[in-house]
Formats: sequence, structure tokens, C-alpha cells
Amino acid sequence: MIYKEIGKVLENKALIKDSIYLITIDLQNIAKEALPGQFVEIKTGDLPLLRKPISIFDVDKNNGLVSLLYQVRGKGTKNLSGFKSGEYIDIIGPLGNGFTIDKKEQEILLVGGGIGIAPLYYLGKELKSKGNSLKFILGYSCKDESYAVDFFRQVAEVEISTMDGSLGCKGHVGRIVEKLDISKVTAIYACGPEPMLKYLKKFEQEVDLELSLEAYMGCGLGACISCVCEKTDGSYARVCKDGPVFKGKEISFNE
Amino acid sequence: MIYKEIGKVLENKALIKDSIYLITIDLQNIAKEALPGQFVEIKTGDLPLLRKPISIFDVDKNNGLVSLLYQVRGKGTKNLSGFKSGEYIDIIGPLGNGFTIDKKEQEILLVGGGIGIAPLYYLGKELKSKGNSLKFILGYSCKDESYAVDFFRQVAEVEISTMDGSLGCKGHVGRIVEKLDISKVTAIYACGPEPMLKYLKKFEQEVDLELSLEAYMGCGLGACISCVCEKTDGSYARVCKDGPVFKGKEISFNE
Amino acid sequence: MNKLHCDLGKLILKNPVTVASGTFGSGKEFKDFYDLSQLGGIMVKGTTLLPRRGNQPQRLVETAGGVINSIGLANGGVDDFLNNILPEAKDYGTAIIVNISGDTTDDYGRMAEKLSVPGVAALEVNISCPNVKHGGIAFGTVPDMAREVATMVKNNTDLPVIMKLSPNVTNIAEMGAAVESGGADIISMINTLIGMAIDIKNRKPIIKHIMGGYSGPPIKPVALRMVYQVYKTVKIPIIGMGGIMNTEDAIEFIMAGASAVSVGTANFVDPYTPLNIIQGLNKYVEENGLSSYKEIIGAVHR
Amino acid sequence: MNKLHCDLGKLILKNPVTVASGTFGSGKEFKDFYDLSQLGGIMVKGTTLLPRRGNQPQRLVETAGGVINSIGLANGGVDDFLNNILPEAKDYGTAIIVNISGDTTDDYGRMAEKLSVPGVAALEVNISCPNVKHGGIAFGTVPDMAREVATMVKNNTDLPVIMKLSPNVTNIAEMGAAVESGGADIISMINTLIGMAIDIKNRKPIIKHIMGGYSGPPIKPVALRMVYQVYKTVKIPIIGMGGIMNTEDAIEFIMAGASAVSVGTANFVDPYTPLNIIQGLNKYVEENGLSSYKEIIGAVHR
Ligand SMILES: Cc1cc2nc3c(=O)[nH]c(=O)nc-3n(C[C@H](O)[C@H](O)[C@H](O)COP(=O)(O)OP(=O)(O)OC[C@H]3O[C@@H](n4cnc5c(N)ncnc54)[C@H](O)[C@@H]3O)c2cc1C
Ligand SMILES: Cc1cc2nc3c(=O)[nH]c(=O)nc-3n(C[C@H](O)[C@H](O)[C@H](O)COP(=O)(O)OP(=O)(O)OC[C@H]3O[C@@H](n4cnc5c(N)ncnc54)[C@H](O)[C@@H]3O)c2cc1C
Ligand SMILES: Cc1cc2nc3c(=O)[nH]c(=O)nc-3n(C[C@H](O)[C@H](O)[C@H](O)COP(=O)(O)O)c2cc1C
Ligand SMILES: Cc1cc2nc3c(=O)[nH]c(=O)nc-3n(C[C@H](O)[C@H](O)[C@H](O)COP(=O)(O)O)c2cc1C
Ligand code: FES
Ligand code: FES
Repeated sequence: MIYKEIGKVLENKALIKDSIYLITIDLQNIAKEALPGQFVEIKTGDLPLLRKPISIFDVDKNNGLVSLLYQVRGKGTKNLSGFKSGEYIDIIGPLGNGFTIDKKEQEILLVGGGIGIAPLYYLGKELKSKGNSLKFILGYSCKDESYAVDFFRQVAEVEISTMDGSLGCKGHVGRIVEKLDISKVTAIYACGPEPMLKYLKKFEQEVDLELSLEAYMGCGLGACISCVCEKTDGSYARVCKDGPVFKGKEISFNE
Repeated sequence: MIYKEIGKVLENKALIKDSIYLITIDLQNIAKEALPGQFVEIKTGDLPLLRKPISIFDVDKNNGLVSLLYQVRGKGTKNLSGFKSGEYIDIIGPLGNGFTIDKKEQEILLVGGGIGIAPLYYLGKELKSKGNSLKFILGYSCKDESYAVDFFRQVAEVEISTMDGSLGCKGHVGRIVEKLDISKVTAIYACGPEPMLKYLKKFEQEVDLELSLEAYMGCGLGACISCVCEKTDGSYARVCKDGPVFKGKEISFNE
Repeated sequence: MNKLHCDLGKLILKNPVTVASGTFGSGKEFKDFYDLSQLGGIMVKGTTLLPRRGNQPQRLVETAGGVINSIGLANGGVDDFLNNILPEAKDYGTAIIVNISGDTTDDYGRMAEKLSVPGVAALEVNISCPNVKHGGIAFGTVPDMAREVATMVKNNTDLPVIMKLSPNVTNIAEMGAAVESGGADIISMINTLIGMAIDIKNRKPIIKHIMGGYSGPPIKPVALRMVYQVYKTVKIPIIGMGGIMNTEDAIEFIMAGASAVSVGTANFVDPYTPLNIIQGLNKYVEENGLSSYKEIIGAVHR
Repeated sequence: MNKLHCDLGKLILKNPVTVASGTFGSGKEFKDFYDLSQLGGIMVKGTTLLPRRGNQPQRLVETAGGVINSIGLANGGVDDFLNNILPEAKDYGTAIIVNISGDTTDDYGRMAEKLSVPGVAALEVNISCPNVKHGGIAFGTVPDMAREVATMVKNNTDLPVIMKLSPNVTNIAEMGAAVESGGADIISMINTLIGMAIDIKNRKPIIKHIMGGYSGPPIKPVALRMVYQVYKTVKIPIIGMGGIMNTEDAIEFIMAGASAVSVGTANFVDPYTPLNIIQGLNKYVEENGLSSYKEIIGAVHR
């Protein structure tokens, strides 16, 4: 079930000033049904006209709260960062399919690049509660632009790479993955920039690879067919409805 | 000289909640040159796109302050009411011609209807300082929607009419004017709704009648020729540049 | 009495508020929000004779307060519609209007024939697409081609035929007259304006297909003007659309001459927009003491 | 070297940023704000052979984030321009480009002749107005009529002739080709889209003249698309306009194919817009290591 809710903002705090924010919103219905890897569509103001898709970072089912981790990029996310505690915000969700979470006692890598780490926290919590053994691999541009690491640390072991080497391993997250003994890993779940996802595709045979994609969205509901990505069979799939999570094998990054 | 200034808001207070506001802005250049009856053009936000024309209510030449009295009608004036002390606002002015103020020791009526009272305060102060004897005649819809009367009382005698008779004389301001001994009056200066101005036109032969008009404005600078009113000779005049103040005789209210 | 009862000649709707083709899927995607039977009608997303993959992404972008799209008529084809979509849609309790596009005049005829089945309330004929037999010139930009399509569809169906006009023409009244003379029962208008947006960083059009259809609030003044002009020229009813976001917008279209309206891009912004407008129109009719919303159709012409 | 030096064939401007006709008067009204010699050029407000009172008010309204106007070419006539406006304007130190409108092809010829005097840098020919000898159809909507006007103006002046295209046509490329073949030296585009807004309280069009020209940010996607299409078709340079509010907008137009730009409605919003854009272009050229802004003209076509 998809809901349109006008939720009260409980907190909207900068993790990095003018750049990375964590917002928590009272969204009773959405919280009830939200699955890891799903996202919401937010009306951030009069303009931009379109809603903005943001992944679900965390859910507090007991209290009906949804948290979102977001990066200010343009007008929409800038508007979002302006919401204050006590104000109300218009949100549609939960949307999309989400990651496969019926896994038990497996060894799973959760790989995130930049703001793509957002959906991995709630995902990690769910997978851990089912007895899986996890490792987060998080990529940032540099130490000063790293964030939310402590959240992930509370769930499982975290390894970090930065492009400039100022924190953790130098280079993109692949630098870490390639050093691991992948033979014990049964699944890799990832979200982040396309080059990172493309890189991970090389593990599509060895592990259950699931990739969360981004695409420019109109409706977010599967109706307008604007947010497509190309599948291996040459057909198009809707990122908002058929995704945002796809099996690595399904997706071709040709276009 | 016309200036574009980014002025600091000193105060923006509601005289009637959500309806009538008085804003005071630090506008050094505009304050220096502003004449009674002139107006400014305000950028109230991203949208509306166009600036909004508002008359100059008061000027503090010593401190470089300009005050505006305004009524919330649509999005532009609503935005204006949202400015807080300390914020900055983008204003162009002073614009238009203004009332004739080189009068001395005359008996002058200053007639205002609704928010049309705005330009009469500064005008009254200037005319009084030149030794003229003044009377304000202010028309409101009802007692609860009357405002700023105390300002005017400080300058000269005030008579009030309200449409429902809840304050002062019942009916439009004409009810008051028609009871006065007009023979001693040498000038009537007026601003307000068109029916009121039309009514006053009947005094155009007996007194110096000056009427401040409104028109929908594009540029406010005389460039786009959109804000025209019809003159008695059938030609059009620009309210923003040739006006907003016109001699009663000049203006036909045919269109 | 239902003061919003909407009579478009051969097509009767429970109210004059429909949803525009391409912005509402087949309705299914909006079912979670409300009971679709409240809608006047659903213009189903553009259907073609054969399945189409559609254009390469990026297919959509917001610009200038509106949206540019170039979906390229991605759809499963008419048989898929009949087999997989209609069986569910016909039970929504609202008029299902199928929006059809063809490469040739014959395509339109064959689709009309195939779609003349129970459950389909009317056909909306999209003529903004290129005529492959005429060098890719859009059917909707040449009066004779538009007229021919109208006649072809009429000859192949007993359903009410709605011809959907493209605004990218010099003389919209002439296009209206052409489709009326071709036999159209109803005109819907406007389709999208052709627009473009450029990514100055990459020095490329943002939309992969270069140009796309521009919709949303910015096109409303053009749409209103065209409805006004076509109303003056034709006798058949008009379904107005283009940037309708709220009740006031809908009333503007009705006063310009539309007998019904269609909500497009606004569905992305707030899926409840059509319902809000139905509610708003009911309120407007009450507050103004009208016996039917019809009293204001074309009001600015009087 | 001036990296914004702008070469439009017969017309050389100090930079590619001009102000659009009808939005800047003759320049006088903006003199308080800055030294006009900084501008690439001023398209003076529309001039006609004889004085015109213009249309009845209300002449302008903001709608949908843009503006609709119907001024009706209010102006003092060409003699008034020559006697009372040009003597002052020619000393502004910028190119004075006179925008002319006629009721007939002959009108254009006579105005071109009269205006071929020192101080006038070029003529911009507005063909969005009705041809009274052809049932009021706008010159700019029929290729042959537009071509004839171009030729007529060319035959009566040695000044560079800029033909200003109307966007209210089916095929803008065809119009571009027509005026080029008629002898135009430069194309400027776009003029306003025809739009309408309705006052639902009074059940009347807000603009007294019913329809008006729609300008500002909402028309930018259409304008960009048309510049793109005309650039593909013609060899003469294009001056692009339509909703330009800032440097990024100007760069979009240049990348679409414009060799210069014109700022219109934005002058009402912020009179400094043209200067901000000149500054912004200078910065862009520096930051991107270009030897001239010309390197990005038509960049999206490559
Ligand atoms: C499924 C999904 C989940 C996402 N989750 C997150 C998240 O958890 N945290 C986060 O910070 N960001 C997330 N994003 C990205 C986020 O949607 C964009 O950063 C945001 O839309 C930017 O909007 P803007 O107005 O701030 O910037 P703009 O200047 O409008 O756009 C900047 C860039 O953001 C992207 N974008 C803009 N509008 C849209 C749109 N309507 N649909 C999709 N992409 C758009 C485009 O790539 C664009 O170039 C997600 C995107 C998708 C598709
Ligand atoms: C010379 C002049 C002086 C004015 N002085 C004052 C004043 O001192 N105090 C005050 O409260 N109001 C004054 N007004 C009126 C004020 O400009 C309008 O109330 C304001 O523009 C409304 O804008 P909005 O966006 O709030 O409402 P909207 O909903 O946009 O408009 C409401 C009405 O305001 C008028 N209006 C809107 N835009 C413009 C425009 N660009 N130019 C002119 N009129 C417009 C129209 O009549 C419109 O129907 C003055 C107007 C003029 C022309
Ligand atoms: C994403 C999208 C897809 C569309 N697809 C179609 C289509 O398949 N067939 C059609 O006739 N019109 C299509 N349209 C046009 C709309 O039906 C409508 O005519 C137009 O968007 C104007 O209305 P609006 O401004 O309210 O959106 C589409 C519009 C959008 C935004
Ligand atoms: C108030 C107004 C008056 C205009 N007058 C003229 C005119 O006289 N001649 C002309 O060719 N274009 C005229 N235009 C059109 C502009 O020059 C320009 O082509 C159009 O507004 C698009 O640019 P913009 O969106 O930047 O305003 C006028 C536009 C406006 C807004
Ligand atoms: S955004 Fe509309 S189908 Fe995905
Ligand atoms: S508003 Fe432009 S001339 Fe008066």
C-alpha cells in the first residue's frame, strides 16, 4: 500500500553543514510498511514542481518514524534542509521494491558510495536481526566529507575508502572489495554512483548481487515510464516500480 | 535618481493580523530623495516574478528609513508580510511623480479610501510643515478594519467614514466631503478605489484636485507602457512615470 | 441532481474531471490513493498497434516550473492492452478512454477496430506523433492529415472519437475545424508544446531524444488561448488541459470553452489533484448557485 | 582581447548581451541604474510608421510565472523616434537597434528608408503583427509574407537587417529559411507566445485585448528548442531570447545556436540582469579557458 502523508518533522539536523542532513519525520503509515531499499517522494516546496525521491535511511516501527539521510544538491534538497522541527511535510511512500531480506546466516557485503550509503543502514539492521554476518564498505570522497559512519558501526564492522586516502583505504570501494576473500561472501548489496555499480557487476556470477539504481523520476509510481534503465535482455525497466533494486545480472550499463 | 537598494528590514508589524502591515526598511538612497506620493517596487520572493508597487507611507530622512503601509492581498504582499527584522529586501525607488507640495498656508483635504490612505501620511506631514491647514478624511469598510488612524491624528484633524457606520460617518468618504464647506478648501488630494476618485472629480473645477491612481505594472519605470490610464484628451498616460498622481481634470474614468 | 453531470454528446461522464494520457498509467498505479470510480474518466497511457520500448533515457526533466518528457510511447501494444490491462481497468467504475497513436493512417484504423470492445468508453486519438509515410511530419500539424485520421478512426468504430490536438501549430482553430469536419465527436487539447533543456556542463540536451513535450503550469496560458480559439470555431465539445493544478485552473478552462478537463502533470505533484478539483467544482457550483457547472462553459465568450 | 567581442556579420557588438524590444523603452528609463554603454545593444521599443495609442488597459498581467502583455505597439511613430528619441539614444555608446512593425509590406519599406540614418546600428523587424492586407494574418506566420518583408526592408536600407521570428508557427525552421532567403542578415528569436489568462470572478479575460504575448521564464524551453531548430537550418547568426534571467540561461541559448542573446522580461524583475549576464559570461569564458565565447556557439550540435 502506498500512502500520501503529511508528516510532522521531529528533527532535521546537519551532519555536514549545508551538505548532509538527517531528517526524522512522523509518518505512521509509511513507517508501518517500509522495507529496506524502498524510497519516498517528497514535496519540498512550491518549486521544484516535482517531488524528490529519497531512500529510507531508517524506520522506527514502534513510534511510526521514518528517517532520511540526504545531500543538498539543488533547489529541492535545499528546500528540504530548510524544514524545521514541528513543521509538516508532504510525503508519498513507501515506493519501489526494496532489497531481498529473507536471507539467514549468510555472509553479506553492503557496499555504499557517497550518499548511496543511505539505504544500507536500515537494510543492515534487518539483515543482522536475521542472523546474517555483515560488513559495510563505505566510500567517501575524503575524510572531511565522510558522515554517518557511527550509525553503521553500531550494526556491523565498517571499512571505509576515500578517493584521497584521507580516511581508510585510498581509492573507490572496489579497492577494499578486491582485497577481501570473496569466496565466503554469499551476497553483495550495493547503492552508489554508476561506475561503482558497474565495477561490482563482475561479481554477479559468484554472489547474489543486488544493485539499487537512480533515475530521473516523474511520478515515482510506475505510471509515466520515464525512469527506465536498460536490462540485459534489452528491455527497459522502471526504476521507481520494478526497482530501485535490481539483480546485478538483470542490468546492463550500456546506455 | 532611481535606486535599486537591498535594504535591511527594521520592523514589519501587523496592524491587523494577516491583513495590514507596516514595514520599515533602511534605504539610505531612496529615503534621501523620496517625495510624498511616490512609490517603490519590491521584489517579494522568487515568485511572483514581477515586483510589487507600494506607496511610500513615511520617510525618516535623518536615519535613511522608508516605511510602507500595505495590505495582504495575494502572493506578493503575503511574501512581504513574511519578512522579519534583520532580513534584507530588494527595492527599487523612488518612482513616479508625487503630489504637488509647493503649497503654503492653504486649506487642504487629504482623502483616502482603504489602503489608499498610505501615501497621505507623509504627504500630510510635508504639507503641514509648510504651514497649510489640513484635514484627513479616511474611509474604511468597518471599525474592525480601520487602522493607522493614530498616525494621521498626530498630523491633523481626522474624520472617518465606514461603509457599515461602525466608526464615524456611515457610507463612503463622499458622505463627509459633501457636508463640508468646500468653499474654503483650495486643494483636495486623494488616493483610493476608483469609485471614490470618480466621485471627487466633481470638485475638479473648484479646487486643485490631485488623484493618485493604480494600474497593473510591468516595469514601474516608464519603459513598458503597460500601466496606462486614459486622459481627458483621449491619450494614454503611464501611471508609473507620468503618475501615479494626476490632476483631476487630466483624467477620464471612461475605460 | 448531479450538478457535475457531464454530457459530451456521445460520451457521458459522471463529472467533467478526467486524467490525461501518459500521466496516470492505466489507473492501477493510483489505486492505493483513492477509489478510481470517483473520476470522470481515465485517458489511458498512449497505446500503439505494436509494443514499443520507447526512447532512451533520460526521458524526463523538470525545467522552468514545468516538465519536459520524451517517453517515446513506451507501451505493450494494443493486444497487451486488451488482454492484460482492460480486463482490470473496465471494473474501475469510470470511463476508460484509450489514447491511440499510429505511424500511418491505417494504423489508427486498425487500432480503432480492435479497441471497439465493451469496457472502452471512447478513443482519444493522439495526432502529435509523426506520420512515417509523410517524412515524419506530425499528423496533428497538417489539417488534411488530421482530418483523414479522424475519418479513418470514425469509419472503424462506433465509440465516441476524441481528437487530441497538438499545440505546435500556427492555426489551432483550423486544426479544430479539420478534425470536426473529419467526423470527430469531441476535441481534447492541448498536447504538449515541443521544448528543450540544455545541460551546460556537458554541453548536451538533457533529454536524450533532444526535444520533448513540455507540460505543466507554464503551458496553461497557451492552452487556455487555444481552447478559447477552438471553442469559437467548432460546435463539438472540448476537453481542456494543459497545466491544470487546481479548481481555479479548471474553471478558467471551462470558462474558455471546455466542457470537461483533464489533469496531467499535476498527478505527479499531488495524485489527489483530480479529486480536489471535483470537490472544488462542487463547492463552486453551490456557492455560485448554479444548477450545473455547464452554465459557465464558454462564459468568457458571452 | 575582448573575449565577448560579438560578430554578427554586418553587425558588430561589444558583447553578445542585448536588451529586448518593448522591455527597455529606448534605454532612457534605465539610465539611472548604470552606464548603458556597457550593453551589447538596445532593441528599442516597437516603432510604427504613424503614432499609436496602443490597446486599452489592462495591458499586462503576471501568470504562471511569466507575463502576458498586449501593449498594442503604443509609440510615437517613426518621426517622433527620429526627432525626439534617437538624438539622445545615439550617444548612449551602445548599438541602437530599432524594432519596426508595419501594417503592410510597404510600411516596412518606408520605415527602413526613414530609419537609415547615422546612429541607428541595425533594424530589427517585428513580423508578429497582423498584415492588414491579408485579413490580419501575422506576417511572421506565413513564410512568403515573412520573406517579402525581409526583402522589402533589405531593398530600402544598407543597415544590417534582423528578422524577428514569431514562435506561433508550426515550422520555425521554415520561417528561418524564408527570411534568410529574403535577405535577412540576422535572425532574432523568439517573440512572445500567444497566451491568455481568465479572471474567473468576472468571467472575463484579464487582458482587455483578450489575448496577449506570453514571455518570461516559462517560454524558455520553447525558445531554446526553436533556436536549436533554426540553427540547424540557416547560416546567418541568431540572437536568442525568451525567458533569459541569468548567465546559465544565456549559455543555454548560445549552446543551442545563438550568437547573441537578448534580455526581455527579466529587465522588469532586475534591471541589472543584462550586466550580470555580461559579467557572468566573462567569468564563464575565463573559468573554462575559452579564447572567446564563440567557442560555445551551437555546442550542443557537436
Ligand atoms: C530511488 C532514489 C533514491 C534516492 N535516495 C537518495 C537519498 O537517500 N539521499 C539523497 O541525498 N539523494 C537521494 N537520491 C537523489 C535525489 O533524488 C536527488 O539528489 C534530488 O532529486 C536532487 O534534487 P534537487 O532539486 O536538490 O537538485 P537538482 O539540481 O534538481 O538535481 C540534481 C541532480 O539530482 C537528480 N534529480 C533531480 N531531480 C530528480 C528527480 N525528480 N528524480 C530523480 N533524480 C533527480 C538529477 O541527477 C539531477 O542532475 C535518490 C534518488 C533516487 C532516484
Ligand atoms: C502606484 C501604486 C501604489 C500602491 N501602493 C500600495 C500601498 O501603499 N499599499 C498597498 O497595500 N498596496 C498598494 N498598491 C497595490 C499593490 O501593488 C497590490 O495590492 C499588490 O501588487 C498585490 O500583489 P499580490 O501579489 O499580493 O496580489 P495579487 O493577487 O497578485 O493581486 C491582487 C491585485 O493587486 C493588483 N496588482 C497585482 N500585481 C500588480 C502589479 N504588478 N502592479 C499593480 N497592481 C498589481 C491587481 O489589482 C490585482 O488584482 C499600490 C499599487 C500601485 C499601482
Ligand atoms: C510524461 C507524460 C507522458 C505523456 N504521454 C502522452 C501520451 O501517451 N499520449 C498523449 O496523447 N499525451 C501524452 N501526454 C500529454 C498529456 O496527456 C497532456 O496533454 C499534457 O501533458 C498537457 O497537460 P498537463 O500540462 O496537465 O500535463 C503526456 C504527458 C506527460 C507529462
Ligand atoms: C511588455 C513587452 C513588450 C514587448 N514589445 C515588443 C515590441 O514592441 N516588439 C517586439 O518585437 N517584441 C516585443 N516584445 C517581445 C520581447 O522583445 C521578447 O521577444 C519576448 O518578451 C521574449 O523574451 P523574454 O521572455 O525575455 O521577455 C515585448 C515583450 C514584452 C514583455
Ligand atoms: S517515475 Fe514515473 S514510472 Fe518511474
Ligand atoms: S509599468 Fe512599465 S511603463 Fe508603467
